Order: sequence, then structure tokens, then C-alpha cells
Amino acid sequence: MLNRRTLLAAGAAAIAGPLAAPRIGHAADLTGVTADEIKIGSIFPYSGPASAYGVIGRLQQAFFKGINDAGGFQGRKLNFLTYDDGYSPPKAVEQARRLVEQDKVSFLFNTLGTPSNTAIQRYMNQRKVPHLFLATGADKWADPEHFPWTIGYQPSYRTEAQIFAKFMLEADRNAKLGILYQNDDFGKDYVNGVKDILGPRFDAMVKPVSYEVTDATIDSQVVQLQSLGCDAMLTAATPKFAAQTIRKVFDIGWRPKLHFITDVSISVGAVMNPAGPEKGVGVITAAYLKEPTDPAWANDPGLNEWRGWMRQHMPDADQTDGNYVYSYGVAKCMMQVLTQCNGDFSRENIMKQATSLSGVAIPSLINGITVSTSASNYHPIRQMQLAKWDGHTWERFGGLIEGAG
Amino acid sequence: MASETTTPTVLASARPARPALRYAGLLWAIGIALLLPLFTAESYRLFQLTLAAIYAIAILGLNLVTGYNGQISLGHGAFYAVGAYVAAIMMDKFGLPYWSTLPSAAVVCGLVGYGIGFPALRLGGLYLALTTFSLAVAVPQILKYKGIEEWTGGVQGVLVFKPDAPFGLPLSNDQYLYLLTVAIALGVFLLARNLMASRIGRAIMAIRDHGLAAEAMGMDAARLKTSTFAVSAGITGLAGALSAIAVEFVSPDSFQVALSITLFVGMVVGGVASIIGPAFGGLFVVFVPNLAEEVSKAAPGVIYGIILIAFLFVLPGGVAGLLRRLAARLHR
Amino acid sequence: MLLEVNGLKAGYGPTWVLHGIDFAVAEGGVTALLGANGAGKTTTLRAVCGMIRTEGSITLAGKPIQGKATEDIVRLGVAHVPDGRGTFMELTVEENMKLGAITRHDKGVAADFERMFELFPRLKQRYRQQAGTLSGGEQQMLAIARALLLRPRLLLMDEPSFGLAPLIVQEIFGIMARVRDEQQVAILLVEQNANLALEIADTAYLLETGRIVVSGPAADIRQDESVRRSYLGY
Amino acid sequence: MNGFLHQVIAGIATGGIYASVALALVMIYQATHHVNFAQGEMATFSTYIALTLVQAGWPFWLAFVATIGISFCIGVLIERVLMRPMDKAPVLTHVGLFIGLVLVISNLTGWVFDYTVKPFPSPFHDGPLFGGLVTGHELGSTAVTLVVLGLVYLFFRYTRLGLAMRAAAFNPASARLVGVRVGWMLALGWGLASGIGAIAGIMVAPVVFLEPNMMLGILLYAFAGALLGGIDNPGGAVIGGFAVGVIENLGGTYVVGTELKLTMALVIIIGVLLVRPAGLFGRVVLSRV
Repeated sequence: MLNRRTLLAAGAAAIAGPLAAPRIGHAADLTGVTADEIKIGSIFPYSGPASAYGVIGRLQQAFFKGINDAGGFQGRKLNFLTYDDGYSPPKAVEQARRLVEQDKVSFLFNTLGTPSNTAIQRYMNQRKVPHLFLATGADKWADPEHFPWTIGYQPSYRTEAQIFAKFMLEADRNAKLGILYQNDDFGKDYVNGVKDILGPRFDAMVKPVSYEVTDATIDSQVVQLQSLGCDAMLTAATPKFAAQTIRKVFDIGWRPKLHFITDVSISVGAVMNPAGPEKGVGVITAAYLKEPTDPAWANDPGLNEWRGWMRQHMPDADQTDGNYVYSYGVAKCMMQVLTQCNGDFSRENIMKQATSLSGVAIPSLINGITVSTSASNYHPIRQMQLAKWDGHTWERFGGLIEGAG
Repeated sequence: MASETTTPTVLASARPARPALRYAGLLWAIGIALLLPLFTAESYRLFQLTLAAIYAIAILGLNLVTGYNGQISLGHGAFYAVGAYVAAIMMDKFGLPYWSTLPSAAVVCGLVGYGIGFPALRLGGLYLALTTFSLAVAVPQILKYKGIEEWTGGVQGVLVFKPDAPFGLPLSNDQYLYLLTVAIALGVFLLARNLMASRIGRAIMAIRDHGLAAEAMGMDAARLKTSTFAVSAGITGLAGALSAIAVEFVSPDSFQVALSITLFVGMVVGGVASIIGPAFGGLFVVFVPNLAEEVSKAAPGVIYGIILIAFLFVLPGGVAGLLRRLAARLHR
Repeated sequence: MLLEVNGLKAGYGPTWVLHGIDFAVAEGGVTALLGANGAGKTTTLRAVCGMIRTEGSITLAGKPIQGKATEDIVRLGVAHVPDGRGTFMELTVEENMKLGAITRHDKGVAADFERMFELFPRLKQRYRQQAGTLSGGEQQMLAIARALLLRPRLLLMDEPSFGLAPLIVQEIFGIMARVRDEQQVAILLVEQNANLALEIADTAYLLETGRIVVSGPAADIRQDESVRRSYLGY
Repeated sequence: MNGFLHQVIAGIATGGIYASVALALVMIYQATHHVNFAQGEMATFSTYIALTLVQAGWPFWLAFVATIGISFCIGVLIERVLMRPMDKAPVLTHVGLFIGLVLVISNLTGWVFDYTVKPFPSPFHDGPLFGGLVTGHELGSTAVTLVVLGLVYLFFRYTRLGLAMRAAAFNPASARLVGVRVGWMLALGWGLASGIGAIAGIMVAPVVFLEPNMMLGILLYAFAGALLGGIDNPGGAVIGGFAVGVIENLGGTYVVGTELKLTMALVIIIGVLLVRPAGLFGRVVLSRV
């Protein structure tokens, strides 16, 4: 076994050469591409506890169907095959293998979830199948040295936490920060991001408290952070718990000087209004997406493009759901890659173009934020902008912040 | 390999009262059916079949304690998880060979099961069902606990590698793993079959059907119940270890409550208190969700649920119940 | 005849336990159904109140009841003291008795309760107690009281003496005799203790492996030496 | 000390949620001797019905009553259509049916009503009281739970129908022999449990916000509460629910940390069950032969 492992390590090093620079690929791998179609694979949790994210996949189905109905892409049909993994890594492995080995797709696009993607990442790289724009904010996807065929999409949670920590230090060098985080990869990335910035001072300055998705409420955790004397707060929670947190913090009369909240939970319709818009005044986030229920974007041309598209292709869908905005944007980004391919849809070239995006503007991203990648930069979106809740809308302040990456 | 030679002889000898010839043909057919995918199926299909065989083993374990012994467990996913982690940790942290992890996982899970078996003695039916159910909920959270993160990899889990075929056999990883799993499954199924046909097996069922009477007959019901729990957990843990090797990855998210529910569904669908039933249960839980998805992308869960309910309406006794009825008709 | 049974077959699985029996129960009085263990006595009672699969005809006061649901047959005035007594262990004595009268909406219920306390004074003492804590004899009394509170036309009794001390059995049979004499109810009594049953019964039937082998007035059967020897064994 | 007090009060508030759901569980157990795993999903579905009515402009309490009525009918319907034909099937098959029901209802809810988190109106003064220790809604919903508990108690204790339902659940064969229509009693039990589940859902939703998986975790804690208090005792289940809320908060804050609080709560419950197998207030069935 040890032999095999060393062998694989050596193998990884050996393939790293040609892979890190897929552009020099020899025999072009045209699996999944014919004269009339390109097969695209995707995996989403359409069932199970994370099925809320299934809407991302549903929009993409409608998106590619729309393109095909309008005559296809450069004469080719985009055959979008999407399967359900129920947010279970073993099932994700099964579905990834089905897509790659049976359906013979050209590449995988926007597969969702850190655990599921962790389970298939090595397989995708061994097979040299592009594994593009993963729908997860984990930091580890930008690793071109070991996994040249895998690339993420959104700014990482860890980067966001670093931005918060820096901001806090500038405001108050001796703040005592309470972190309420979901006890999974998503939540822990925020703890790690803060740790990155505070280093040895972390233990003295920070009180991290976790909750489980099975918890009914986070009341106990909030009360605990308050009684520990925290005067700043970072909430790394999904929308339901974030709304509960904002409300509880306010209700117990706790007024932390700073309250940061993950950009996962900034929906006006699903977080701020349920919590009570007045209760969240002063909460700070770092966003990269336009929030569809935020009045600030009511007349934004970019979001209007999205709204028009939704009315036409998904008239029954819930337009307050920010996942649709996200999904539309990442699909647009994918189209940019295919356009850049310039007719050469070999896996090597698709990977090459996915890592050669420069300043691509996407209607769903906050104005000024663009998508850029290179052979060494596997962080497509690196910028965010801080915003403060004023009771009605997220008021953006300061310039765009480039993440540490 | 093993399947070819062991199937007919051992199974046939286990049923000496039956006319051997009639069954020999059937067993050859089963043997060939098991080997056929090796040469015909794509490696992805082989992988699915491997998963089905792994689930079948796990469901068999559950069936022993719940179906045969009447101790309802809604938390067997917990043992599956422990088995998987034992295998993953042994391979990743200690560099031990994959084959050594299988017996270890079975033993560790057997011990855990033995431990759970004691409180289970005092908890009747429903209380036991709900307690084991909460065990299934708690295990993923325990796996994430920071005190053992160094071993379990916390939320990130542990990656392992599939073994190559030994002795230079001209088989791919998937083919070898399929053979290995099917061979182990056959072995476990035969053992379980012989166990349940033995005096101990009858005692295990007697405890389910007439608890007090069994005790009055001088059986040590308590010991038998805890032992059954241990054996059951050990078998399910073995399946868990195999799953870690086949999937090459373990993480807390791989073993959510849904897994325990899946095993239970497999047991009911295959047939409660049946040896062959779990094999069908394994196939059901692997292939029917995909089928449901073909029907409706919008809500595959709804379709899967409807299929499950409809299936139980038509076959309340599961596939094994149907087979029993067919066999009875043939014999008449 | 209150109850008439013709060609009754009944059983649990695919096989019959009763192979076509005929018998009848007159208005008032006690009819005894005798036989060894496994002869089909309990099965007969279960068949009459629709608890198992049957074939043949069963009529109550001229109306067919065969194939009806148990609760509907009960509502026609057939009370059943089942084997094992059917006590609601978790409920109190009071609740058990109330359940006996649960289908009744007439004004006589209160008076019937008083009568039960008179017949079974012990039930009054244990009125608020959980029924599971009663002794076997007390549970038997409770079961009879529960059945009588239905104000039945026909009372089916399954082995009221089973597992009880002789003194208690005496007491219970004494009460049954009072009920027979004082109340408008026909009793179909299943008993293994033939001597006891024949003392109280007017008519008797003797079952053997699902068939009626002897029938006639109880007094005659008591006197018939050969029947006593070969079937009743005393 | 202040923190400790706050934890206890927060635990009681959360415990109230568990208690109301535990009560629904105990109800269906009393009436059918089944534990319905789909109870949580059914309650969530009912809550969406209530939200739809409220958004359509119905007054809150009218929508509340209507939802209970609709849920009652859904419960009866499920029993008649799904459970009735299967009443001869083995009990493990019933559990399989419940699982199928969970799958169908939970996925249907998301499909029909979307997955986004939705606020749910509270009929009570919904703001902090006593310096933020509790909210008006928490007090109000606890009161509703207690009122429902009282009504349930009176119903089962003092009505003919309640007695018949208990008899049908405890001993269906004997119940038939006294003329109880057991089949309908089970259907009524499903209806009642479904109605009480709807009340629980409507009371819980303003606190935890409405989304399709709202009851997932709550149901588990409610099970724990019901086990702790005794699955056959409505009052015990309510106390058990409150106790679980306080235990998890204190344990999570002061003993094992929030990561293991569920595990710890389970260990405590198993411990209690080992000493008292029928729960703290459960009735041990005594029987003499």
C-alpha cells in the first residue's frame, strides 16, 4: 500500500507538468463533444436536507434549454445532464462516475457542496476531466499544483473572514470577538479565516461557539457569547439561523460594537426582514453578488437582465431566492469560457480557457467585481465589498477589497 | 473466483433435505449472474453493483438484529460509519493494508454493538427504535468533534485509495473490488444463513416471538440478545469498511441519518427476517433513487417516496415474501 | 331460537378448524359448549362474533350476522368474555366498566353499574385502581361485568374458570347462575370443566376436532355414562 | 450567575417548542400506538397552509382554526388511504411506510412552497419582555401548549370518545368486543395528532422561521422529550420537552460544549431510561396473571 501511495504521489508530480499547463496537451480529448452537441455534467442535491440548493441546478437546466431552443451555441446543442446526490459524498462519487464514464460528458460544471466535491476531486483529476466553477466557498479548490483540473468560483469563506478580522482590528485593536458558526466546513472556514489574521492573539480575543443544523434555535449560543463579554460578533450561519441570531442579539439588549455576517445570509427577504429590519441595523457583510430583494438593486441593469430572463424562462420561480442570481451568473461565466474556446472544445482547451478569463463582467456581480483567472490563479472571484445594513438596504462602503486568496 | 466455487457446494450442502439437482442449476445461474457483470458491465456499473453488494451486507447485519431478533434499530448507519472510519484511519494514518481493515472494522463495530446491546436490553421496542435513531443523528456530530479531529479529519474527512488487484491479476480496480465485495458478501450471507438455521438461530427467533417463553425454556435471552446485537453491528461495520475503500472517502456528511433510514428501507423492501432479502434491498436502495430521478428532476424525493409506498402496498412482505409465495406455489 | 348456526366452518390460516357445525342457543338459559383442548370451542365463539374467517350461516334472532364486523355484531347485543379476559390493563376498573357500556345511550346505565357493584362488590372496592393490578379472579369478574354492561341478548363466555382457584370459580359460577335467573340474557358457555358447566347449563354440545359429536339437554348428558367416560373424562 | 439564569430561561423557551411537538407525538401514540416519523413534516406542511391563508388576508385566528381543521382531515385521509389497507402488515413495514411518507411530504413541501426562509406572523405581542429574557410570543406559545395539553387531558379523561380511542389503541381486539369502531378511532387519532402538529408548527414557526426542514431537528428533540417524560403520558412529554431544552443549554454551555450537546442530551436520556424504562412519568403496565 505504501508503495502504491508513493507511486501515486510520484504520478501526481509527473502529471502535474502537462496538467498544470493543459495548453500543451497533445492528443486533444474531445470526449462529450460532437459536431452537434457538447455534453455538460452537473450534480446537485435535488433531494435531501440541502435540497434548497436544487434551485441552482434547476435554473441551469432552464438556462441551457433556453440556449438550445434559440438554436444552440455555435451550432451545437448544449446537452446539460444533471443528477441528484442528496448531499451525500458516496452518491456524488457514483453520479460523477456515471457522468464521466457512462454519459461521457465533456466536463463537470458547478457541482455543489464541499463534502461531495472533496469526494470526487481526485477522481476528476486522475481522469483529467475539467471540474469547473464548484458551487462551494471552501478555500481548497485553488490548488493548481495538485489539482489542475479543479477550479472554484466564488470568493472563499475564509477570505471573507479575513476581511472581517482586518476590519475589526482597524476599528478596535482590543475587541473581543464572538463567532457563532455552523459546525461544518462552511462555518469552520470562518473560524480559520479569523485565525489567519489574528494568529497567536486568536485564543485571547475570540470565543468561537458552534451550532448544529439540527438545533432548533441558537438562543443558548447567543446568550453565552453575550455573557462571555464579547463586544464584536461574527455570524457564520445559514439564513434561518442568521435571522434568528440578528433577532436574538437585539432582543436580549446586546449591542455589540460590530456584527459581521456571512454573505451567504444577507437576503433581505429571507434574513433581514424575518429578523426584523430594524433589529439588524449596523450589521456588516462583505458581498460579491447582487441581492435580488435589496431595494438598492431595484433598477440595476444587470439584475434587470436577470429578472427579464427569469420572467421568460422560469415564470413560476421564486424571484426572492438569491440562489437564482448566483446560478444565472455562474452559467454566464461558463458561457464565456465556451465562447473563448473558439470552436476547440477539447478538455484541455476548455480547462485552458477556464483559467484564462480576464476581467469578465457578469451581470449578477456587484458592479466593478469581475471574474479573472490564470494558470496560477484559480480564484475566479477575488473581490468583495463591505456593506452595512441601514434598516432598508445594504449600503456599500469603501472600495472593492481584493481577497488574500 | 470464490463465488464460482463456493456458491453451489456450500449452499447445496446447507439444504441437504432438498433435491440437490434442482438447486444446483439455480445456484450455477446465480453464480454466473454474479460473475457476468465482471466481463460485460462498464466500470461505473460495476461500481454501482459493488455499492449494492456493500449495502446488502449492511442490511443483512440490520436484519439479524431487527428482523430475526426483533430489536428494532433505526440507527445502524452509526455502525456503518464507525466501520468506515476504522478502515479509513487504519489506511490513512497507519498505512495498513486495506484487507487488514475489514476484520478490524468488524471487531470494533462488534464491540461497540455489544456495548449498545446492554442498554438495549432494558429498552423495549419503541424506546429502542428511537434511541438508536438518535444514535444515528449523534454519530456525525461526534465524528466532527475537535477532540478526535486529528484522527477523523473533522469535517474534511479522510481520503483513501482503492487497492489494485493482487498477484498481478489482469483486473482493473473496479473489477477487483467488485469480486472482493461479492466474495465477502457471499461468505457473510452463507454464515448468516447457517447461523439462522442452527439451534442458536432458532433461539434468536424464539426470543423475538415469545420473549418470556424463550427465557422459561432456559435460554440466556439477555446474552443472546447482546451477542446478536454485536454480530449485527459487526457485519454492518464490515460493510462500512468496504464502503470506505470503494468510495475512497469518508466524511461526517457521508453518514447522516439518511443512511440509517436507507438501510432500514432496504431491509423492509428486501424482506424482514430473510437472508436473501437484503440482496434485493441493496439493489433497491442503489438503483431506485436513480430511477426516481429519471421520472422527475423537480422532486425526485417525492417519486422515490411514492415508489417505496407503492412497493410496500404491493409487497408488504418485501421481495423475500414474494419469493416465498412463488416457491410455495412451485412446490404445490 | 336466539342464535342459529348452520354448517359453520371457521379457521385462522388456509385450513379450517371447524368443519361445518350446527347448533343453536335458546332465548334465556345457558348453553354449554364442551370439549377437549383444541376441539374448536374458542374458535366457535370467535366465529360467532366475526373475529375470524368463516363460512356457513349464523343468524341472530333470525337476522344473518355472518360476515359482519365484530363491532357491528357486538352492537346487535352480543357480548363476549374472551379467553385471556381482554382486560384493558392500562385503564382503571372504572374505565374498563365504562367501556362495556360505551355503545349505550339509554338511561339505564347508572342502574346497571349499581347492579354490577352488587354482583361484584370487589369491583367497587377497586373502582379507581389500574385494572392490570387486579388478581386473575378479579379480572374475570371485571370481564363479566364489562360484558353485562352492554346489556347483551347473548353472552359468550370463554372458559371463565381458567386458571382460577376453586373458591373463586365457585363464586363466579354462583354469580352466573344469578345472572341466568335474574336477567334477560342467553349465555353460550365454553368450558373445559364439563362437570361445572353441565351443572349450570340447560343444553350442551360436545365438540371434537371441529365437529359436534354429541348434543342434547345438559341433564341427559350428565347422566350418560358412556359420554362421560369417552369425552368428558370424569 | 446572570448568564446561568439566561441559559435556563432560554432553555425553557426552546423547551416549549420541543414540548409542543412532543405532545403531538404522544397524542398519536396514545391513539394509535404508532410513533409517526412523518409528524414533523406534516406539521411543517400544515404551517405552510396557515401561512398561505394568512397571506390571502384571513385573520390570524381564523386561519389558525381552519388550518387545524384541514390538517385534521389530512391526518384522517392518510390513515384511511395509506395505513388502513396495511393494518395487517408487519410493524416494520409500517415504519417503512412512515419513511415513505416523510420523503413524499418533505420533498413536496419544498417543491410546492419553495425553500426560501419565510417569516411567520405571531398572534402575540412579538417583542422582548422583561429585559429580553423572553419574548411575548414565547410566553403566548407556551400558554397555547399548556391549554392544548389541558384540553387533550380533559378529552381523553372525561369523554366517551377519548376513552374509546384509548381503548382502541391499548387493546384493539378487546375494544372491538365492546363495540368500539377501532378503525375509525385510529383515523381520528391521526386527525387529532395532525391537528395538534399544526398547532405546534404554527407556534414554532415565528421563532425558528418557516422553511421545509423546519421540524427536522425539533422532531428529534421532541422524541427525546417524549421518551424522557414517558411516551404514554402527555403531561410527562411536556415536562420532558422543557427538561431537554434546559439540559441541552446548560450542558452545551457549561459541560461539554455546543458541539456535543445533542450527544450529551442523548446520554442523559438513555441513562434515565435505564433506570426508568418507561420514562420519568410513564406508566409501567402492571399485570398479574
